[in-house]
Amino acid sequence: MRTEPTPEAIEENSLYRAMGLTDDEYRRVVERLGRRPNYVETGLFGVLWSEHCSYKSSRAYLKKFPTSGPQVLQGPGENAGVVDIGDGIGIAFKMESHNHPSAVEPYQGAATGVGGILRDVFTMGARPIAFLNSLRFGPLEDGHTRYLFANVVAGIGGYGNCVGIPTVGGEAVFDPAYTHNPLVNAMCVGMLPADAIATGAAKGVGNPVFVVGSRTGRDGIHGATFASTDNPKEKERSAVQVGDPFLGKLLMEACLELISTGAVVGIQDMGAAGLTSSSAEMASRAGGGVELYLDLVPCRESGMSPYEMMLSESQERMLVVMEKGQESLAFDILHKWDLQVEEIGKVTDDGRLRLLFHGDVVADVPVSLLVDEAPVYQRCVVDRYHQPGLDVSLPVPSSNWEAAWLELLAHPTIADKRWIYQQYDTSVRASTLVGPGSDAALVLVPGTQKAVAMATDGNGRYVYLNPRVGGAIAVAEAARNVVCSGARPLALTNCLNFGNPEKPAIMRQFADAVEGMGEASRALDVPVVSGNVSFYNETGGTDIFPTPVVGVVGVLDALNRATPSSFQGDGHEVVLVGVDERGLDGSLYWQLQAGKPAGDAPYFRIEEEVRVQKLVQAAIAAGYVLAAHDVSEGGLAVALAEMAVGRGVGVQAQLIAGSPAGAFFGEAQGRILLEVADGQLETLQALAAAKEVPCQRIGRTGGAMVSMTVGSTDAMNVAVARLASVYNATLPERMNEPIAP
Amino acid sequence: MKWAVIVFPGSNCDEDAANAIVRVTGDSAVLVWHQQTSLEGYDAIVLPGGFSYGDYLRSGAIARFAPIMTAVHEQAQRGVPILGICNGFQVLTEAGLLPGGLLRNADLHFHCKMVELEVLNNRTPFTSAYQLGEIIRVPIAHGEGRYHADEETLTGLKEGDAVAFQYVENPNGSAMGIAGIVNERGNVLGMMPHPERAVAEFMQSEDGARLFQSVHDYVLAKEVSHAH
Amino acid sequence: MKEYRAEVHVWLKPSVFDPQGNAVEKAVAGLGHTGIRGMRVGKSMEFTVEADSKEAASKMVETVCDRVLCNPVMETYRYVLTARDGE
Amino acid sequence: MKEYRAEVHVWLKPSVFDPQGNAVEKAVAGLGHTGIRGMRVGKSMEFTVEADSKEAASKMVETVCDRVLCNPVMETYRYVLTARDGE
Ligand SMILES: Nc1ncnc2c1ncn2[C@@H]1O[C@H](COP(=O)(O)OP(=O)(O)O)[C@@H](O)[C@H]1O
Ligand SMILES: [Mg+2]
Repeated sequence: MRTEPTPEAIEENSLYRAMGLTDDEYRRVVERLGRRPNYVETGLFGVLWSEHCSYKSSRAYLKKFPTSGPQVLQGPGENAGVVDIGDGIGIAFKMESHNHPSAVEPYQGAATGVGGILRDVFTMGARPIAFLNSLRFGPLEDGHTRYLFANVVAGIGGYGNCVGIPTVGGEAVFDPAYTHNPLVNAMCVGMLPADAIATGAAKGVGNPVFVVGSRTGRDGIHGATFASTDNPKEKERSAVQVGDPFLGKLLMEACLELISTGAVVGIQDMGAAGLTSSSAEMASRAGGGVELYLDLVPCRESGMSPYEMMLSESQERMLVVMEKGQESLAFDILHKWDLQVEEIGKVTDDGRLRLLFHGDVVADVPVSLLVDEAPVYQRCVVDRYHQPGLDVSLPVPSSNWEAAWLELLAHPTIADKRWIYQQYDTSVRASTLVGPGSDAALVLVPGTQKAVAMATDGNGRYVYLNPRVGGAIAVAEAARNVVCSGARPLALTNCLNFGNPEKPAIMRQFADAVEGMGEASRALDVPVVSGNVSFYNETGGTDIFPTPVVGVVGVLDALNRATPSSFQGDGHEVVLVGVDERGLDGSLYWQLQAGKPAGDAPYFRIEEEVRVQKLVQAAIAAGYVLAAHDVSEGGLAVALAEMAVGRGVGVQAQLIAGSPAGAFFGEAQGRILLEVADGQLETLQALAAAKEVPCQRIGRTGGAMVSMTVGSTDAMNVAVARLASVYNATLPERMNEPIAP
Repeated sequence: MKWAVIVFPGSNCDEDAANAIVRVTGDSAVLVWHQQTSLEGYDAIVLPGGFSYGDYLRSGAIARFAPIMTAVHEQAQRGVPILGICNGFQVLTEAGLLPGGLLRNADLHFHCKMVELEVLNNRTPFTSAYQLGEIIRVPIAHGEGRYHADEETLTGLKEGDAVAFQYVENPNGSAMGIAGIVNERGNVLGMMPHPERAVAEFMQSEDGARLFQSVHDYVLAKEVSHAH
Repeated sequence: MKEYRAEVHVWLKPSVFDPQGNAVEKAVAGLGHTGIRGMRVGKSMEFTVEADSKEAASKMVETVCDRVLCNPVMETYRYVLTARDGE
Repeated sequence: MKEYRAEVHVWLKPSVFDPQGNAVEKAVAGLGHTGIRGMRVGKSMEFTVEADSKEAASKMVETVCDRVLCNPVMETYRYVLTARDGE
């Protein structure tokens, strides 16, 4: 075995730097430890104090999120959050990013991202019931972007389809801001008995600690540290792994079976920083310690050093603490599933992470120093965010409205997403009530009359233009989509994808976006129960749009209130709920006109948003809403077209005079289109008046055309079939062109 | 009657199949672990969809060696109805219980969507509740469903009336648009589409229900005729 | 016992359409590499065989290929066997 | 212009876990074929190259491998090039 540098050499030659520690951080370790850390110990601090594991730049801000409420069974801090949907059922869910690995190996990067989030959810003792994914890429004209996109989608499907969990929703946005830094965020939702949440605490002195699943190899050593750098060469070194969905599926079944025995004290998946983070975090949650005998770790390669074992990021492994005396359960169940299981240590009460190898103590450090005392940075923040869109001058808009309409419908961000989701198994488990293609997905809860609703949203352009408002919109829009499906939003998870936190302007984006998200989640009563931060999404000094992605989970209490997002038939009233605001700030229309995002974030008032969502919930509960769809990217014209193409039902809409462009394509928030049966208009209007929500009848469904008229002069009138063909053609056509790896 | 649904490591439509059977026929459906060696006492056997052994190497290639497969062969010999769905179909071809094989879809993409099938043979234990030539709607969800066989085999299938279901619009490049075939004796059916995902209104189609009903009726009729 | 290294290559039979080969050929052409044609994509397996002799090792490889690694309905294979420490 | 036949083999780097190889090795062992170890599953590509010389052909193959056939983040390759009509 290669000899490792001595503690003295580590200090003298600043070797800790390559292991992820700054000079200050190293000094702090030495001071708190009262001695120089050895090589293994330095490695432990390097990964646990990395941005990825310690949230050192973001922790101070994340505290501002509301995280509690009567519906919350488990807030942030565990592997996933859990909400109560009644009937004794809890829903566990979390979202996670896999941006950097996906940029260098899109198929495996995306696949292992799905595998990781899956483990986070079943670790809670929850049976996974659905996946969602939120994707950002550059424009599809670029062959390399097509390669990334095609392989990310294939990788998500490759893992999710194999483990037999339906992928029921998500989003995909294409903008030059993401050309060099695609975003791949995966969300998993699971179901469990509300009183049987498994947690990741290593409790009970003397209890045995097991490593189960795959053997440990030399994969991805330093993945967590390298994820937190902007150097693409270094990102590459975060050695990509090959996902093993087959093993992932067996591990899921085995762990759920094991947890159901009641003999599991604590369980945690080994994600970033593998054995190091799982053992230290489990000990920290219990306020105790853990002792590991590394000779016992099943290794795939011979001659692995303690350092390598502790930092390996080999996939599909879990750390499990069992009740003493129940060891045989672990062996029986894991062997039945043909999986590796080994007892490698025990729980202690001395608050230390102690590692032994060949009888020697190779590391012995306080858990609290590793986990709880990780540095927290008040990174430098600019005082005020300079809103870049306010400087953009706009070309004179053309009044060829129909051309602009079709251009928006053909934009990959708006266009039909079947090319993506037909590659996902959306109906396995035979519980998908509403899969992709609607505002939110609905998954049945067996044995009840309920369904779980879920949607992801997050418009980076809005956040870039105005981080605070944009952050709030991300939350509002995801909740609004859940409301449109007929459900009641309960709580959210998120992935905060940002640029380099060492830049004061980026930290301002972050601070403001988090502030706005917190405000909206408080006002809408959707607390934050889990989440993830991904910084350093920059290449060559250019950062992505700040992109918080929000995943909202809700409950549909009565199945007959499931509400589609497309028009159901002819001769129905079409109503616009919410203010008739016509500003074009932040719209995709303006971006296409100006070549870059323009103006402020769209119009958004949180009080109005809350009232609109409450009204639509009440109207759906009353039973006279036939379809509901929110107005989002592309504005009212795109929303009407989307409602029309679903089942090929036309619509004639008439709006009062005033800014036709804004009426057609403005993206003011807090607006929902409803289709109501003939004769129900007055009832809805009365309800809206009582709840102080503007509500105007704008037209009727029927015919083969979608027409929109503003005042008496400006009009668009296009056949539903034409709109559909434009809307449906984009992704298949673009993706038919050759890819460039 | 009693159905067996085989569970291989990596099967993931086993419970869906069992639930569909119970829902449609009211029969009992037992999940049978791949390590078992006997299928005595079961009136019908289902090899469900999923990714047995990860579908590594070739889909179904490793599952065919599972201990339970010896029993599946025995029951096939005895004329027990055996239904392979998706991965189950792949296992049956790899095991030699059905001719041909299934390759990666011609466009290399996994496809999950509702498709239309034409019933080309309604004189099997699996299809008697359908009309000949009827168009039914059943979802597919597979990446390797392109049916392949040599010319001679294909001619044999055609002449032997062994093609039970044909895609109305071929989604994967299958030879002769084959979606499902039966063996010569008619008691082994393999199909790529998922009838267990088309047995309730919310699933957008209930056309799959009659497949399970057909098997149920067939087994009961046989029991009656034996009793006489 | 001696050690051999086996390298097995499994290809779709020439009569079987190989969409992967097609896709890769398209991607290669798309990048401007003309002059590359007839792309076929197959699988390779590399493993160590322990056997008394090269003949015994060959036999093992063939058995494993025929039983597991290759499906003769649509595939063919060939293999190379080399002694680990020179025979 | 001459014609060459290229055979490229792409493998996961030794440090990268190969789930396929692992599963296949287990299956093979389960069938009673002891003595087969270290199974790795990779990809093979076979194609025709048109070039002026063997050197030029080699260069083309390498470029295509680096750019398309192999992702150096986790894979390595090797290839064999043979002249079609004897050089
Ligand atoms: N990456 C994806 N994976 C799965 N489903 C997707 C994906 N992208 C979009 N979809 C689905 O396509 C539909 C349209 O998406 P989107 O335009 O983002 O909806 P909305 O504007 O209501 O948020 C939704 O049902 C969504 O779930
Ligand atoms: Mg929507």
